[in-house]
Amino acid sequence: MQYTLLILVLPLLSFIVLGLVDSKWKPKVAGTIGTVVLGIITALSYYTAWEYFSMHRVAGVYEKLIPYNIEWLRFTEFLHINLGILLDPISVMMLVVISTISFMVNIYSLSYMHGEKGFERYYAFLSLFTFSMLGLVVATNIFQMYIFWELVGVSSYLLIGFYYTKPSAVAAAKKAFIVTRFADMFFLIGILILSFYTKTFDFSILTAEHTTVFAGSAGATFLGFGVISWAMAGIFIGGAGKSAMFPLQIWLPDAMEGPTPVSALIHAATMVVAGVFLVARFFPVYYFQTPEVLHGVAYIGAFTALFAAVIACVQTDIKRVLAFSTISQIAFMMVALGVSGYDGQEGTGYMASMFHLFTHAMFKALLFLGAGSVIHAVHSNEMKDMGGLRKYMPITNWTFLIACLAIAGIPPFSGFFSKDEILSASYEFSPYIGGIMTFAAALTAFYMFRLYYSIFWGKDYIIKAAAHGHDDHGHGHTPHESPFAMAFPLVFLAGVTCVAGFIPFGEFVSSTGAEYHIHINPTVAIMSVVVASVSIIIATLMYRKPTATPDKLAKTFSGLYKGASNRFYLDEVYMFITKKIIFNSVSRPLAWFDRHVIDATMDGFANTTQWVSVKIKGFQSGQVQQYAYVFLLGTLLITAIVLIF
Amino acid sequence: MDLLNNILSGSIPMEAYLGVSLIMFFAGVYGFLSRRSMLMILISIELMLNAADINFVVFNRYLFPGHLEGFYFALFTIAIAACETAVAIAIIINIYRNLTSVEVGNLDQMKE
Amino acid sequence: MNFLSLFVLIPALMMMGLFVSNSRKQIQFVVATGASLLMILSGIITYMYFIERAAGNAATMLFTADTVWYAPFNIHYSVGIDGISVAMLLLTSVIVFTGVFASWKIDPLPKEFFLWYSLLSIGVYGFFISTDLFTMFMYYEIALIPMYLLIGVWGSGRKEYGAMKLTLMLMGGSALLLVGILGIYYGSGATSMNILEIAKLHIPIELQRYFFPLTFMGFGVLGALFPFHTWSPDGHASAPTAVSMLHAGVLMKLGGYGAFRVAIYLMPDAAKEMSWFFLILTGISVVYGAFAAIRQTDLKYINAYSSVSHCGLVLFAILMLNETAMTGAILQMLSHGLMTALFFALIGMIYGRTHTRLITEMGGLMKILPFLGVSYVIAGLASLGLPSLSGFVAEMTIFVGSFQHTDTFHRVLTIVAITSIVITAVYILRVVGKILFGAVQDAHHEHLTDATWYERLSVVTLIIAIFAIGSAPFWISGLIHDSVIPVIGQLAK
Amino acid sequence: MAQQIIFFVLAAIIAIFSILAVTAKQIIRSATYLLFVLLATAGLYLLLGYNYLFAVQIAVYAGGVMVLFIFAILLTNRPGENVKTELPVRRVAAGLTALAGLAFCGHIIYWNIKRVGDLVAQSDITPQQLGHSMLGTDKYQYLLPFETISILLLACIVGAIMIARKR
Repeated sequence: MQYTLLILVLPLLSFIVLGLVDSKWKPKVAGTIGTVVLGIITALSYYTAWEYFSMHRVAGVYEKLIPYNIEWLRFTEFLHINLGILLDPISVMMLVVISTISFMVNIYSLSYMHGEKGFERYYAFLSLFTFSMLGLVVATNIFQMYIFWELVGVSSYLLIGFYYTKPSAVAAAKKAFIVTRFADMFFLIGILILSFYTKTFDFSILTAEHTTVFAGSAGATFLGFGVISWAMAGIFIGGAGKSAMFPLQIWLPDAMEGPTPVSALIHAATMVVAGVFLVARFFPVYYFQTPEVLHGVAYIGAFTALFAAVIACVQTDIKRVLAFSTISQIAFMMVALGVSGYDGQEGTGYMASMFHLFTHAMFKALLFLGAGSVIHAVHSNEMKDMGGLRKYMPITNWTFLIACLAIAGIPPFSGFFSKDEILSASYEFSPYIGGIMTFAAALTAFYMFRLYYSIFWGKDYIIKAAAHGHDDHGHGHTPHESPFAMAFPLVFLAGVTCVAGFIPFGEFVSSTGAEYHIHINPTVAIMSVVVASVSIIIATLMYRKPTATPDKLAKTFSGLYKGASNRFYLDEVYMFITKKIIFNSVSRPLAWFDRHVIDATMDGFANTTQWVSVKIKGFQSGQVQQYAYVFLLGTLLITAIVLIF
Repeated sequence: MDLLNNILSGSIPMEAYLGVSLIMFFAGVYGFLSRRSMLMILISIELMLNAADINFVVFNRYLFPGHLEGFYFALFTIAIAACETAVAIAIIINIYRNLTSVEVGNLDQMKE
Repeated sequence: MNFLSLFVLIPALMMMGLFVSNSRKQIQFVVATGASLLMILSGIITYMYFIERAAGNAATMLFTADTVWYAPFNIHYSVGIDGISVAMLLLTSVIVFTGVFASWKIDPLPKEFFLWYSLLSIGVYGFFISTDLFTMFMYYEIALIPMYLLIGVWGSGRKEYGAMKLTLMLMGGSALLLVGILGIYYGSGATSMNILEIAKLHIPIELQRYFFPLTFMGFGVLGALFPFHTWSPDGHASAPTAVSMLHAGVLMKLGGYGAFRVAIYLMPDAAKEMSWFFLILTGISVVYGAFAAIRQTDLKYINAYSSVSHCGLVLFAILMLNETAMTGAILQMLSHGLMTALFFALIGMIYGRTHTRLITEMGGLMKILPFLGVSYVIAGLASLGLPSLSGFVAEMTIFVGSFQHTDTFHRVLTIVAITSIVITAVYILRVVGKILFGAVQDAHHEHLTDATWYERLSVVTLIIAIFAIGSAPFWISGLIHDSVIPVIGQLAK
Repeated sequence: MAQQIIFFVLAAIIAIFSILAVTAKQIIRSATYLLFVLLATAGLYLLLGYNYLFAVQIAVYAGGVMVLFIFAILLTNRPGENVKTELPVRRVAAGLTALAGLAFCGHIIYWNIKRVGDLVAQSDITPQQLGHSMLGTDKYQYLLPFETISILLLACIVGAIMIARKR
């Protein structure tokens, strides 16, 4: 499967070409190049997937293929960074997801970003991102993954800060990068610890079922925990940073400052699931070596799922609602991994996680693109500026509804199947986690329909706009359906969302690689559907027509409401830590210390020398008599000494 | 009377000459250190040189009679003193032309 | 006459050419030709070095030559290069070349500026090619003196203060160094000052205990070792562009190179014994420099403190005393040299346009100066260790190498050093966000013009070099790795 | 007897006038006192039997040098200008130093009383003898210093003219 190299090379070339020509070509040319390249990649990825999954299984599992593996940088005899391509079920699945979404976003952006300054730059960055993300998923070793991990972070930074003249976008980009960078530091430390004990970076050695590389670390502990636990916890923190797990989730809502297609691609479908992918990649290590860390993953995931869902219920910016929903859904995947067993049916969680990753990517991208379409029409992110849009934007309305049903977990849409598996895996692990997850799922259904009704139903947008007197910046015109380039991806993704649930996913992807048959647990399934439906009905009652209920509820639970709408003040805590503690209490005194203590000491040496020399210079007064006087005194002194001794 | 007789009889002791030159020398030192006028300093230097001359001659006369080292030394010193005075006075007059003063206190520009 | 001496001769010829040239055109011709020749020469040397190694020549130093120039003290002019010197020569050539173009329109006194500049490069080149302790020291001093005049005359801000401080502190360092070198010479009882000769002998451990700290600190001052780093912010802030580039890019590397080649190579026992103390100091440098950089508002100060942090990492890795970390240290020298030169070049160019270096007074420059802006972002990304740029390769090699140390103390210290990558991101992004992005702060900045051809040439050369190391590290890391082995052998003795 | 009396008179003149010379307020007086000291010194030379030196002292010092002094004083002294008095501190310090030196040297001389030889009678030095030793090159003959002094004198004459001439 040598051609897979093209999947990596093409977007890189596209990035270089588009980046170098900058604005010398017409925007249209640049957009076409980017999109066509992505089209080719998508085709290649599908072909790869088809070829890979139609291969014969060896001993019941799909083989790991490594068509390329080139030594890039050698550290020691054992440790060297290779660049290569690893094809196994999850990486192939990711290839499909990334290329599909990326392709859709490219098409969508042709129209959405039309006429923006820096259109070529936008496409260049999109190519860079696609390249890095693809490189990340096909990584053959952990260091290659880290390399692309960083590249992904940078492309995310560049794309969030695409509107670089807008201070909030710049701040958001900076925040996103620094928070994930902070997490990456733990990732790196984890890699270092792991490689120190195992003497390898290679995934195929680390995650082999009966690997012996961990023998060297047996019994080695640091501060009471096994060293491998430390390593794997560090690696998980890296993943948690990218995947916005509590408490590192703060960057993701702000990242919505980027263009909406970017949010769909990076901050909903692909980059943010890198953390999940990372944990999945290391799943055997987590499971066999450090089960306690894996359980930690489950608990953090469960908490994040609930936490983000609660916040999502009260946000008013539609992109932020989606952002918190993303956090919550990724947490679902994390939980699924955390609760998963290894073999056979016990590996439900793993399979469910990957399945949910796949379906979520599709419907969440759809939601974001739909939201983009809405924003494009009304030029605002705020719910209060919207309403009754279903009349003007039928395609957007229907596709958005499909996505909402999918995320709420209503059959037969894809979200139902994957989420159901997650719930049943959670119940198997612990009823508490299962309960939390069910509640989070219910909240999901609620806030998604709150969102849906606020946008497409309720008071008519035109009336609202007139009432608010928002006629100034283009609100006066009637919103209209988006052009074809924007509508096509919506329809395509909606189609995928409708059918993806019926993919026999377990046959392709499972923890051991062996075939896995999905069994729908009827109790859990019925219960989750009921819960979701009830939530949807509540949301319908509350938000379909403007009622006073939401305000009343907000008043009743004013503490919770205020906390949630301020995201539980976590941002403030971070601001306090960074601004007050690090900036003002560490960095400033340090800078002061440097200037006034260390530097002053050095200057002090110089000043002392100068002072002494000025004093000595006084002797060289130029006065002959003084010289003579000193001379005479000296002579007398010497004479005296000679005389006395 | 006895003492006076003792002093006045016999030859003059060498220490007497040395004492005289000593007083002259240190009078010169005092002048050199205390006076501000350059001419006064020059006069003091003359005194010191003169004192040295006396010593040369006296040591020659008392310790090495028949030789002429000290004698010549004194002779040449007189010559050199004369040269030095001539040059010094030329300089002083020149300085006086520039600064209208002959005080050494004003002459510390050379240190900078 | 060994052809390595060309590295010293060409700048000398440049000086002669400058003496006879009258107009700015002629001066530019002379320096551009000279710098290009040096660049070509270092390319040839690299090629020849590879050929020679491929032919199986396993000597520690290649192309050696030896001439006695002061017999009473056995002082020789002896030259020779190994992979590390080759790498450093390449770095120097790139920076000398780009420095020439960065100061293409230097004013006033262009002739004198380039005269001193050439003298400075003589010192630097000479240091890297010589294998004789005393000759090495002499070239080191040659490199220091022009610095004072270059900063004092062509600098900006508090230039006299900065120049004086820099020169005095570095001179202080070299005083320690001289004691160290003499200690090595007499302690080993050698009959020549050639490093290779001395390496064969053994210096008693009691003496090493005295002279290792002296030598290491002597070089450490130049490598901005905490707490002797304070010359760096003031010196760099007041230096003219090309001098900042050459100084931060190459001269600071003399410290690391010297510590590696002299202090550790010749006194391995004391190095093993005392490394913990200096590791703590360098560890402080790394984190401390990064933290101090966060607070600064002057672009050059930010970069100077970031240099403290990055150069601290060089010494840190050298002291880890293992192959990988040392390779990483040399890589870091290259990488830091290139990117800091790029930074200083860009800062100089921005300053030349906006006439301010305070980040609070700039904003939105990306829109007005897209070329400089993009280059600045690339430099920033290199500095915070983006893969495919040189910083990543160097830092990762250092971290992986340091972490292979079997001692827990060293590994914990490595983790402390790793935290610097986050702090680096903070201050880099702060600067980028403030000066390049956002709204234009000053209406006068609206009419600034983007980079001219010579500025572009200088910037692009550096960026290409950064990319070359970052995306294809194997050739240069192999080059360095082979040459680290003798030192490791010395340590294992 | 007469010799002794003459010596003491001369000694008294030297002591008194040298002190007066350095303490007098007006320079012209100092110069006059100096002249007395120089003349008295010439007397001492005569007393020691060095007639030639006596002549030189009178001619060069009391004659030539003093004339120079008088000229210089007249050239640089503005009539009617008050002579500045010295700072007392300075005078005290100088005086103490001079006294200390005097004490030291006097101590040395006192300590060595009667350890040196007595005055031995000596024949007069004839001008012939002087001329031989001054212009010969043998042992105890001084042509070289003589010539050196002559060159020095020449240099001084040229130098003095160069320095003092008006530009």
